[in-house]
Amino acid sequence: MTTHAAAVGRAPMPGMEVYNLKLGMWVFLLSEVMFFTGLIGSYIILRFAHPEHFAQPGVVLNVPLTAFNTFILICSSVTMVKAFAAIEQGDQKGLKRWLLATIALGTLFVGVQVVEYTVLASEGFVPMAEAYHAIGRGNPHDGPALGGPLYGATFYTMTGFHGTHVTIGVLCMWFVLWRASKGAYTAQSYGGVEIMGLYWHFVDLVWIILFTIVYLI
Amino acid sequence: MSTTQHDMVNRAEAGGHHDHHEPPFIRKYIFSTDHKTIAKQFMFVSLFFLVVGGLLATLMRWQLGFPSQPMPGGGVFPDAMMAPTPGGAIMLPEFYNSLVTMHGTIMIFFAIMPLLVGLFGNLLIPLQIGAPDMAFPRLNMASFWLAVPAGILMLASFAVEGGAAGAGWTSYAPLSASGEYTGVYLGQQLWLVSLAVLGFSSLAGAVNYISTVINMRAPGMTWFRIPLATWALFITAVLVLLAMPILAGALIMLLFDQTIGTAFFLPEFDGEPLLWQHLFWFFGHPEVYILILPAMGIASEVISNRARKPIFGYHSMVLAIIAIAFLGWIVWGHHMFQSGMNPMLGTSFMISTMAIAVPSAIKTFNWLATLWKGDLHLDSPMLYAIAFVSLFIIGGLSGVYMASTPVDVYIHDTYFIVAHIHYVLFGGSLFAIFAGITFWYPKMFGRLMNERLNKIHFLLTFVFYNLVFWPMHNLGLQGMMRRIYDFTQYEYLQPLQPMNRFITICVFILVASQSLYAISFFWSLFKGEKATNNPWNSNGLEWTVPSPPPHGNFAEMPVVYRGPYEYSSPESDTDFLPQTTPPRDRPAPAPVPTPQGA
Amino acid sequence: MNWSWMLPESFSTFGGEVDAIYYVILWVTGIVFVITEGLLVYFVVRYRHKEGRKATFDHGSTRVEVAWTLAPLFIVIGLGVASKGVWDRMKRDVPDGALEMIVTAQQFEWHATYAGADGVLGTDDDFTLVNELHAPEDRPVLVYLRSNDVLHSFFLPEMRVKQDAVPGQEIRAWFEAVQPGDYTLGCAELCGTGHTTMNGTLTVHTQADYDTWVAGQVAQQQ
Amino acid sequence: MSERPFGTRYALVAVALLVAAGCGGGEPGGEAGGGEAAPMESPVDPATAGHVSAAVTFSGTAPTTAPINMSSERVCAEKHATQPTEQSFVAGPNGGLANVFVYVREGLGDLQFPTPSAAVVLDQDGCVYDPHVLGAQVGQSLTIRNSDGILHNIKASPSENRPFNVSQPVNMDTNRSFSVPEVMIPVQCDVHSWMNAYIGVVEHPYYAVSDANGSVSLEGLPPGDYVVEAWHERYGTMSTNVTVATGQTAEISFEFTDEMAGSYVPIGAPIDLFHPDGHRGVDHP
Repeated sequence: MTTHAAAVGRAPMPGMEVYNLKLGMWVFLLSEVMFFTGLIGSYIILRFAHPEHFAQPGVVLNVPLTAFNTFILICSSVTMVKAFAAIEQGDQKGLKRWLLATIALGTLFVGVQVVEYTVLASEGFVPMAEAYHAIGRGNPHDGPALGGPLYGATFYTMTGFHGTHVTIGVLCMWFVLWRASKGAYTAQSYGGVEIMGLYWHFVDLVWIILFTIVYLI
Repeated sequence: MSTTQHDMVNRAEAGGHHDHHEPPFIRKYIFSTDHKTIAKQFMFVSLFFLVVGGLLATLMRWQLGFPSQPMPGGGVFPDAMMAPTPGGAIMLPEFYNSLVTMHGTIMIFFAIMPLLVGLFGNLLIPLQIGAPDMAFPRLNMASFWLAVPAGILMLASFAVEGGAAGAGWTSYAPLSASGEYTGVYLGQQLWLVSLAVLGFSSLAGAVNYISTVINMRAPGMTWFRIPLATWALFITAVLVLLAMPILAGALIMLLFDQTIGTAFFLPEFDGEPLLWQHLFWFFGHPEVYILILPAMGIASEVISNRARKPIFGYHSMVLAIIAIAFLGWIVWGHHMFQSGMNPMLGTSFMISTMAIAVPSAIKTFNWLATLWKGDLHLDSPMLYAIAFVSLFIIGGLSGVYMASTPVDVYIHDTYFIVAHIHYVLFGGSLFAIFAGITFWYPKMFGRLMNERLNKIHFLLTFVFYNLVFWPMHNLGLQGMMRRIYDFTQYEYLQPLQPMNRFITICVFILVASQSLYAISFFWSLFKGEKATNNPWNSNGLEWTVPSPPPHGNFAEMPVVYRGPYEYSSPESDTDFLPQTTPPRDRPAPAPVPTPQGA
Repeated sequence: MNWSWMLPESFSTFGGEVDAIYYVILWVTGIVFVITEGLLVYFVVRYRHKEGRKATFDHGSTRVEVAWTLAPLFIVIGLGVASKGVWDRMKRDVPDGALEMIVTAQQFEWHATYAGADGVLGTDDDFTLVNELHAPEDRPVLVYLRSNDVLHSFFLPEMRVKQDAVPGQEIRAWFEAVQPGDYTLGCAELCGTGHTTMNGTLTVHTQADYDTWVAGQVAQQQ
Repeated sequence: MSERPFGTRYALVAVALLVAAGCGGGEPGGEAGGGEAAPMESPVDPATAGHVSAAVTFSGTAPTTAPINMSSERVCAEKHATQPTEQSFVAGPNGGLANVFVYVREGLGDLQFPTPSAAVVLDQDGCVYDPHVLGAQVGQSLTIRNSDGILHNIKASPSENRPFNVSQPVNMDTNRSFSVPEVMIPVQCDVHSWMNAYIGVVEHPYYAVSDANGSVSLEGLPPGDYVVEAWHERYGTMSTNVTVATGQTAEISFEFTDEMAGSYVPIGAPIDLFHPDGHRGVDHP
């Protein structure tokens, strides 16, 4: 839709200062909020109903690694802001440079997450419920509580969907970068970059919440 | 003025970055970005699904009217649906369950919802607020072309091994979470995927509608000058926007339970079956209002217009819509009174549910008051709209019974519920849809529908509709539970056989009489009386443009001076006063031509 | 064909109260129904289009609208309050000294486990019957509702009892029958292909008969 | 980006999904293979073929089998003169043990056998599966028959083959088949929880179920060394080696004893995560 920025201009209503793309992105993010509310809400309900399924922070999950990953994502938000600031000044080179930095950081985040998943899976921390009975560990009803089926299921679903959002964000960012290289954005028209930023900051925000409730609490 | 100029140019571009040349066929009719074409596409597809859903219902009714008796022509069905016996083909319970499930799913998600939101949302919003098109025309096209594969997947599930989903349209876990409980394996997964895809389609639409209403209104189209149909569709879009993601999340979790073996809803691993119900109804109750609010808006338009009288209490109508949308979020629990949830919660949900009856009451009274001392032109759109009001009253009143928790204990999961939901969704939504299609048909196709056929169709539908669904109240009161393959298994229900047979026969006639509307629809496409710009002497902006409107809709930037329901105003010599007519004391400004107008 | 809006007779202690509320609602909604539909028809006939008729130009009246906002509000609040008491009695306040039994639902049968002669569950004189529910009259029966597989709904129409059975949970439902006889036990929640056959009987005995019946069953088990 | 590719992309998605759905729909039920398979020449030369005759016996105190209370299903109760008992243990007069599934487990190498065109029948008569234990060859069609005229549902829960759960509201037949060998496949009716049966699926015709006398014979085996296994739903499995000589009948015997009661009963093929030793089983009390 990015190309539409130019086409659909400002609203006719006096005092209505948000152009369609930006408005549309805000509206879309509202629905995203509800989506993650649903997932996180289910997590909270399941966790309160079956605390024995959920291990203490740091017992199963690698908190330091993820903390580092969180730092990466926050940095990527900063670089995104930089990119936006650059194009506001009409600085094409800066825009491309900072976009590339954001892409790099986003990709790194996903990469780290993939590594995290593989390690956890190799340790037997998986979403499949039956696996917990197979490996004598993790069955909430016997042995050390390293978490039960609900733990794996909720963990992978929530972080997985966030990871998917980051991945999609990175792909869109490549598209924005490609258009930027075509000089599509100027100090006057930078709608594409702005909504890209909105989305990216949202994804970042969601991660900070997830990190807190899934890893730290 | 300069802003207006600037805005106006942008708005023009919004509507058509393709108006100067005639677009090729595929882009004009298949992959069109014109909101009017997309509206028609939604209409034809969902009317098709409406027929499918109706046929599924008649199959279901056969089993209920003539339990476990060979069905004439049942032989054409695969053995997995109708068992071949010496006497003839007999419906299998698993197929009956699939019918129950798919009838509900298809009617709600693929017929009523796309008709109300997809058809009228696309058709009316830009026209009624004076916009050249949606804010995101391509996203709009995407929304339709996501709905199509979703529908195909849903239908395809009938063909797969194990048959289509059979856990009810609510797909309560754990029944829906594991194939071993139902014998349905791939079918249930297709059901989940299909609805998830449809969810994306609805989201795309909602984002579009909201942005368009907020951003693309013509000068002077203030919030309280927006026609009620658009108001309702706007609020509906907000509900879709916030409710659909919840469903999507739940669907995905259930799909994971089905496929990769998670245990969100599987109690054998401490999953929570009630979690599904809470998630589903947290979406599902707003969904109920998604299915009725636009119908209310359409009825308001038609009633006010055909009564030649301002809608009674425009502001309270708008506020009622908003109130319903808010309250709709805190009443989901009334679907779960008997689910084993804490009785205290039950009470609080009962109170909130009782409260939500009030705005609905307000709207009903306002419609009645609109008719009072009006000048009622009883042509087919008006008849459908009046039927909507009278049947919605019944549906609303029967809702009070199940809102009262003790009474609900008895009637929950009985045919009383079935009667209630059909009085709201068929008597309510569908009659409003008939009204709307008939009313805006000239705007869509430039011709009027066949009045006589419509009136016969209305009469038959109204009579047999009531003969079908009114007795269902009585069945429920006698204790007949819903979704039951063969109620004669219960001794105390066997006396209900005559009534069930009667209902079934009426269903056959009801379904058959729908063909009249189809005939009228297609006949009028070619032979219908040519329509002027404003055949109903209406005030709305959509009636100031040609029928059908060109790309970009408005040759000149419309300027709005008043609300949409100034009928029989002393200010005008006729009995209507279009929103664009400047007040007597103020002369119209020089019209500002838009590019395509020039 | 039975077009009646009367409920079938109820045979439990709270059945009467449930029916009472139902009839109150029936009256209220009935009156509203007659008035609104009546007005609708009257208006349609009275104000149908005639040559020279002009509708009155009227945008509404705040006073009237406030009136018909408050009226339904009070009515429904009244109904709500009335309902709450009965609801709590049916679902929350289980009387003491109730006869306890475990009913386990599974595709597609009801398994009722009775405390044997000693009247205590979990002892070895407990016995289980399929699709047969037995209860003494004039004594509260407390059912611990369980499910082995999917959702079922424990439905005793004549007792005005309905309660979903949820796997992984034990839900309490109770009733007190007021008259000996055979009644219906059914499943009200779609539970699979055999849902339609998942029915049984509730036999209410006099206390004496019940005790002898239990004794007989226990004897049979040994 | 122009509109055309955008639009076509959605078209492609639609088509892809349609195709996917179509393929899903394409697969028929378990019926694949079975009857259609062209009957080929048996690889065994009848002239040289030998036979195995097995005697299955039970020693020790016979377990009590609980009577089945069919009062909830009059139609079926009336079909039985005396109250039926559960069939988990059926012994003959002279110590023979019935309902034991005996089959050649090893020794046939990679011989290919034709799929019999005749179907095996699992009848539901008087709310009892008849037979209680039966064998079928891979791909052979299994006819499930409802002779009661009341609703039954047949739930087969294999771990290797496709599971199914179908219902039969009236007198009717339903055909299914199994595509891979599996010993055994539990079958169960949820409407009448006492109804259960076991199906043994093997790749060759050398299987049989012991009758009340406990005698089993496997006919027409090519000469060679074999491992023959016997399976009983209460006492688990026993296997023995046997050498079949040209035209001879080799005698073998399986003696189940009451000590084996409650021993581990393998059901279905390997890998079940519930059981540490990687085999699913039913643990009888």
